[in-house]
Amino acid sequence: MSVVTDPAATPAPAPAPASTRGRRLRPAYWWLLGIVGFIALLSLLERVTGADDLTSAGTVGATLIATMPIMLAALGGLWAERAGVVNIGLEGMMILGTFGAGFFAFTYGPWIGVAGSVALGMVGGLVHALATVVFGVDHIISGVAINIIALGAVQYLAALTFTGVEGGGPTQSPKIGNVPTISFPALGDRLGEVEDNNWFFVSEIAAIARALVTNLSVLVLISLALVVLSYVVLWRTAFGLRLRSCGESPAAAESLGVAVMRYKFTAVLISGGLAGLAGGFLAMVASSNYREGQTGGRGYIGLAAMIFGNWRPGGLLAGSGLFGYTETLGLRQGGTSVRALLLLVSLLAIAFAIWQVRRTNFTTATVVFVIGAAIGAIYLSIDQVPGDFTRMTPYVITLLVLAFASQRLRMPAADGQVYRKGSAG
Amino acid sequence: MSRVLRALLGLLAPLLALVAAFVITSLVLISAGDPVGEVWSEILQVPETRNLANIINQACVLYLSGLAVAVAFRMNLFNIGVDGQYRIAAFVGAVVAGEAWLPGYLNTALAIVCAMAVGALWAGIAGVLRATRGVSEVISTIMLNFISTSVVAYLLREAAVREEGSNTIGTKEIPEGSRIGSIPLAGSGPGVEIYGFVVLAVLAGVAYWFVMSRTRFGFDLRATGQSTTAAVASGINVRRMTIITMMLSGAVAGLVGLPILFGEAYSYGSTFQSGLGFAGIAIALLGRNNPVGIALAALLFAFLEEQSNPLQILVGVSPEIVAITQGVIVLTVVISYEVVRRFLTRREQSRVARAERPAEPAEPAGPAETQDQETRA
Amino acid sequence: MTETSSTAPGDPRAPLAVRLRGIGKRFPGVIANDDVNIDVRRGTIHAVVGENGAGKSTLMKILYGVQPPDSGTIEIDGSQVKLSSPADAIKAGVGMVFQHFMLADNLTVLENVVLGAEKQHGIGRKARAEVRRISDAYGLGVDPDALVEDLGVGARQRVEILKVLFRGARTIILDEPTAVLVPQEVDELFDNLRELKREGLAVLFISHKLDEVLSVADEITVIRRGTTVRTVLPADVTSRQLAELMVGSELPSPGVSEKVTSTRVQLAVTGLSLHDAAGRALLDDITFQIRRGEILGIAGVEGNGQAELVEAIMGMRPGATGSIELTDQDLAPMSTLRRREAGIGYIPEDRHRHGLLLDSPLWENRVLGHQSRPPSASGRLIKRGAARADTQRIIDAYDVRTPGTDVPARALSGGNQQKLIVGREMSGDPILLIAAHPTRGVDVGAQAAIWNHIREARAEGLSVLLISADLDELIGLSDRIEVVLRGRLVGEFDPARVTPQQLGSAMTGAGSAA
Amino acid sequence: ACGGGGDDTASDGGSDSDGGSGSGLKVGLAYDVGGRGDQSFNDSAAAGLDRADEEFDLDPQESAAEDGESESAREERLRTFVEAGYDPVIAVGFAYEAAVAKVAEEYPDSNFAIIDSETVEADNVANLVFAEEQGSFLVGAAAALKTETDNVGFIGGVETPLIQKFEAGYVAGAEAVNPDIEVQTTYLTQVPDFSGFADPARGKTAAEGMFDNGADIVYHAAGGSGGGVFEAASESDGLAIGVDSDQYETADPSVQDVIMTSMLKNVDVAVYEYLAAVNEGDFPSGITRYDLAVDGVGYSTSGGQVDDIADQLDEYKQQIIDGEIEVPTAP
Ligand SMILES: Nc1ncnc2c1ncn2[C@@H]1O[C@H](COP(=O)(O)OP(=O)(O)OP(=O)(O)O)[C@@H](O)[C@H]1O
Ligand SMILES: Nc1ncnc2c1ncn2[C@@H]1O[C@H](COP(=O)(O)OP(=O)(O)OP(=O)(O)O)[C@@H](O)[C@H]1O
Ligand SMILES: [Mg+2]
Ligand SMILES: [Mg+2]
Repeated sequence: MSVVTDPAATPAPAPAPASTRGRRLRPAYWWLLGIVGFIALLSLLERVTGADDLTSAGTVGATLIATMPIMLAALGGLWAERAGVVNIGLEGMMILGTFGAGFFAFTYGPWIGVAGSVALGMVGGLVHALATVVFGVDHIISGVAINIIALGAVQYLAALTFTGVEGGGPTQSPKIGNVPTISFPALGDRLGEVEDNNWFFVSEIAAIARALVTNLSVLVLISLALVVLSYVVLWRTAFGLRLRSCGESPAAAESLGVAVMRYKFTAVLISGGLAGLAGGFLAMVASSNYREGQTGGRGYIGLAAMIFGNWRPGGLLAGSGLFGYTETLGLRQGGTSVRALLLLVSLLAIAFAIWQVRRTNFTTATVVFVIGAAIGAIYLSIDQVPGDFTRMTPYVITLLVLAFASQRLRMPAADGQVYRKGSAG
Repeated sequence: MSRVLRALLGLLAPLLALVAAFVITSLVLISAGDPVGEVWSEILQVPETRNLANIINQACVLYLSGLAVAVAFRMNLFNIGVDGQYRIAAFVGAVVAGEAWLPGYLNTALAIVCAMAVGALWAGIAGVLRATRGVSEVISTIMLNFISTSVVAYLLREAAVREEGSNTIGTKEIPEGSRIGSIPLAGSGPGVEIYGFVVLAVLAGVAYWFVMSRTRFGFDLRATGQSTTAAVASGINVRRMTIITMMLSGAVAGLVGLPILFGEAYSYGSTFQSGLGFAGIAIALLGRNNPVGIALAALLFAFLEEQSNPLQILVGVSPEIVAITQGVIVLTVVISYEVVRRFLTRREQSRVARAERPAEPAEPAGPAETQDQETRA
Repeated sequence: MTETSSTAPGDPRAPLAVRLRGIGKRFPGVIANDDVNIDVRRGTIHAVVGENGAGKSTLMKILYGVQPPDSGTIEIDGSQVKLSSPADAIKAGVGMVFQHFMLADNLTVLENVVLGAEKQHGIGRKARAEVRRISDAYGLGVDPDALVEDLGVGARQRVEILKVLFRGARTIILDEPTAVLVPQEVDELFDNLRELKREGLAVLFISHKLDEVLSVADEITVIRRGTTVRTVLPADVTSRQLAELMVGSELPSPGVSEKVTSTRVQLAVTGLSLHDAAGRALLDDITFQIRRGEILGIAGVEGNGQAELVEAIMGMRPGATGSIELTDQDLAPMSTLRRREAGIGYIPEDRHRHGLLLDSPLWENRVLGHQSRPPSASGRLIKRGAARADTQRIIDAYDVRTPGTDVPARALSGGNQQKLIVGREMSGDPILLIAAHPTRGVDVGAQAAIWNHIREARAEGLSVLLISADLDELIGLSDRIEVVLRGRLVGEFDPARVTPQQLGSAMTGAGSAA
Repeated sequence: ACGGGGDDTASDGGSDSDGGSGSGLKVGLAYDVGGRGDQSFNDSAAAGLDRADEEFDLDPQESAAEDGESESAREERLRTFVEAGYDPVIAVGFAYEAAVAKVAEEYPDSNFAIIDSETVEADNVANLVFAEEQGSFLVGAAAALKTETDNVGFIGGVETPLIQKFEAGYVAGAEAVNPDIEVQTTYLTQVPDFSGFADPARGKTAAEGMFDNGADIVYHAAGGSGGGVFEAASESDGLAIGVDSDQYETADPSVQDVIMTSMLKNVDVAVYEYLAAVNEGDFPSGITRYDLAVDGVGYSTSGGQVDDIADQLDEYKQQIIDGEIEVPTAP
């Protein structure tokens, strides 16, 4: 099952030398530049449109909370797919994680709750690993089955454990404690003042900083650390090299004495644990109990964010961040904020069209220009985006970004392929 | 000889899976302290005619959903978006049928065509993005599911008629003459009927079989699914096939909601059944993209759903337990098929080997089998 | 080439590096190896030859621990070992370069090399230095930070060897390393091997090209139907005798074919150019004609535009400029399918990727590429019965060894898969056959059969565009040879007079065209 | 989702007596999605049943709907009750509208009640409906009276006509006090995505957005997502208004102080009164409207935060009862 772009189906124009050149430049540098540029763009947009919730501390804080579950799920996807196992069961493992957090945190306290969510996610990962790695089942089938089983099992277990418990019921756990949060109220207030001054760019930075020093859950820090850790382990250690080689060419890896099955198995277990933690985050930090249906498809979104991020930790962080951000905007002051985004999209489209003209790509240029102009017209003709449309923002934006960028994506070469031991040679 | 054996083994695999699912579910029940015996005797009892009708009706809907997923699967495209496609299509179908621009069954036909067209267009977005921009259809269809929710919600509110005092909204009711009559189930009283649409679903299945296995289009589709590179070399326009296949899948998805629409609900509203697209994925996988297999899978799922519904009332066990059964079946069916397939492949290989070395009669594959890495894997 | 090895071939004083005794390996229904006995001495190159499916690769995989033997013993450097995984073999000092490259495209050379051997020098700076050192010491010219996907076949081959050397292997297995190399690269490889040999390494070497074997090996072991037939010294045999040992009977003498080239031009390519996205020329103003009954050979180092040329003619690559005419019809507006219908047959370079549906039965593979033409189709429907019958015809005519038309293509060995493809592409009376490496990896018997089929069809007026890395094949089969270098045609040769060495230097741009 | 009653042997919910030993009145309760324990709408119905059970010693049985289930599944749930001898059968939620209509016709000798729908007309069906807009009007007025920023918020769980009734009443109430007041409104999801009733994370984000945008009181009609609204209020030093039951009593103690009041929709009363009548041998049918006049809806006072404006609210209440104020049912 090819989950991802088949290069043959779409002869990618991406030239090898260009990408090599890109690879040579320091990624950290690009990242910094990108982030700074993005913030500057938003603060400019804010000035132009008056949508001042775009970069408020509240938006940043809520974005962090909305981003983390998606990012952790995406990270789970990354571990599995880097080892060559497609994990569409992230959603199910996340569901298991929400229940794990609900049950263990309620019974033993928040930190055991965190551990419980990871453990239950790993149970899902274990099933997936057994099915795909040991029995060679198609990865998609196993993932879909896990989603069904996890949903049913959790509903069944919740009915069994939370029914009749004070504050709980068959569809929810009682309130559970949160892991500690970090706050520097004094610093936060100072930053708040800077934010209120409405200085171009500076206020935006202050808002971000303020969100980071106000009520920051330790679990957010842990999650962000996990992204860095994943990068280091996967790209800077021998273990990571072996694991990735299983996703690129398991036959080559095995021919060099790598225990392919063991690495794949481990990777899928870790994947399940991360997805479980994503569920745990949802139950403990984003809200404060387990609720049936709480994941709301975030596992799938995580998968999308991972693909969006080109199977790289930094990329998936950006993907889930974009998602969390646009979702937050829509939920908070969607009417005005999303309208401001319309302006941004419109201008970007027109810029893209002009660039296409210079590359003598006239059809694309025309189409994109017309779309951009139309969006611009919508921007001018309304002053509030209706609720139905603010809610679809994250999905539309994701589609748009992918439509423009996805030809550069490249998945692990052996991703999704069932590998049998002894296939080397 | 091989055909008979193959058929027998083909039956053996699902049987194995059912047994495994039975055992695992029972273990869960036992460890939770629930009454295993009562649960199974409730689920496994022969359904009453009324329930039988429900099972068939529900299976009809699930079948169409599975078929829609399978069309794309055959080309290695993963259409997670059937859910969004059928909802937006059912909505449009309901609006068209409710407006009744044409009389009687012409109206029905028009609505069906419109629903299929909308499903096709909606899925076509993912197809075009995949073919021209290389966007993975997995992501785009997930996104389109969410988007269709908002779009339908918005349009429904625009188009809705609301009965005084009701807390539901829905599209205009389809006039009597455009509804699809039900077929009374043989030997039962009034009210026990199955959707007339079942006939159309069966026809859709036959059409699926015919197109896939007998036509050039089906051949091209399957060939592309197996190997894009070989397809290109053989002269298949893969981009076009991608778009057409997604649209075809979407068109079938457009049918999913219609049995309910024309046979029972007569309008699209806030209580219209949801989530059918996701069930379709499991059913297509369980049915191995085979039209008869999908039908059996749909019947099995519908049977489990229907029979588990009263568990809460009669036995006091959460009916969610059957979701575990269903998931385990999906998983174990593949595992047992895999086991059986490996067995058959080994046989096949020994036959080939014998043909390749006519001078040297091959030894029976006795002890060597244990050395095969496949058995160890 | 005369033997100039420093170690006397089969020098009984040299210690044994590898001693295989009574190796047996059975797959379900197949005896891949049966009582195989081989001795390889230190400081020698030991060649293993045999037909397709004779069991050479299986034997090597056993020696490398990929597959466990059913019976027999393995001794390495005098001590008996049990190899249950490649890791064991690597520990015992064995390294292997597989028949199909074992490289991860998306990783760098360095990553590919250190994978699995990270303990030695880590994965960072030290490892990079070590890779450089080995590369320089053996003149491999490998850049540790290059992405493998950017490398050509020759460079990949050297990376594979580097992998083995990095692990400090003392015994090296090379399974058909020359199949994809041009003569110059082969010579370079052989120089490398001789260097290794001088350092006291033992090399096991598999090839279907018997001349090469005779030129480089110190000893040759022939395997037939899974069992060792005989070990000979290269000085004692001719390649014809070697072939007969492999096959176990006398080889049929190749039939003399008559040339019937007419003056009618069937394919005319004029000014064909193609650029990649970055604007580099992949094909640069290519002009040539093929007449009725003519075979035009294209010689060139892989990656110099052959694949693009084929794809442009087949219509699989958009963006090509210039004109392509087939019997005076302009092909430009035609899709690949229409071009096939117009009478082009196509034997692709990579049969697994472009030629077959591996999991589909043979008869469906017969339909592939012919889905719009009789006998496999009528109108929009596929005629299964007729397709099966015609598949059977191909199986009979081309001696495809298979139990029937319903087995999946995957179950056939490479040679038989190739014969099926040739049979398919020859059916429907094509006007033009584009044959890319039609006999790659195919044993001598099947090779001769495929050549014969091509010659017969030519006699009836078929034009052939032949692309091959096997210069003997090119010279033996073509009426004319064009050399392609960096997307341009740089010289035409008469096969009757040219030698492989001349061709080789034209291909690398070393000697200017004759 | 499974109703708690099913596990009566295992649970200590104290909802029902052991099967068969009661007064014999077999009552079936078919919940909407979420079932008993949802801390919201269904729980309210369950409370009514529990109270009736305590007083009349019934033999109740419960079952809950599943997300996105088919029409026939709902019908079958009702039929199963009837066939197993349960009479009456109470359907909780408008989703059962069509199912009750159909099954009631099939079993004319059994009795049914449906909550939140008045479209089913039959001799054996009682329609228990509420004037949510009236209750919402009062809490809207309360919010407008209490706000210091002239800016309040409303968060709906899922955008359905029923929840829009809450919105309409709330906005009308707020504007009755202060025509210039700003009312921010948001819905979390749309049908058929009912996760808006179960997603506290989204509820919290939406509420934070409103508080950041100047609101100081937010009313939620979002079921389980309301927990997030309370948390947001607590963190933003704002206030929140609960819904359906007195959430001051049921919510977590840590957020109790931010719950200014709750809009009461006394489903428990409706269920109880219906069962009481049945216990008397009387099977009511037709529409019973629970509005302000009969205290079927209202607002809660626990916590005492609205004591100071009680007079004004009671005045509005009287005007509504007298028909002087007509509260809109749609925004
Ligand atoms: N994994 C396997 N499973 C079953 N049979 C196998 C397997 N590998 C090889 N064989 C059988 O063993 C025989 C020997 O195969 P092997 O690959 O060793 O041949 P070879 O001599 O390397 O051929 P070639 O020259 O084409 O590379 C084949 O005919 C094949 O039928
Ligand atoms: N991993 C495997 N599993 C099952 N069968 C295998 C496997 N590997 C090889 N075979 C069988 O071994 C036979 C030969 O395979 P192989 O690819 O080695 O052929 P070949 O003649 O060497 O072809 P080529 O020259 O293209 O390498 C085939 O019949 C194939 O079915
Ligand atoms: Mg071989
Ligand atoms: Mg081989």
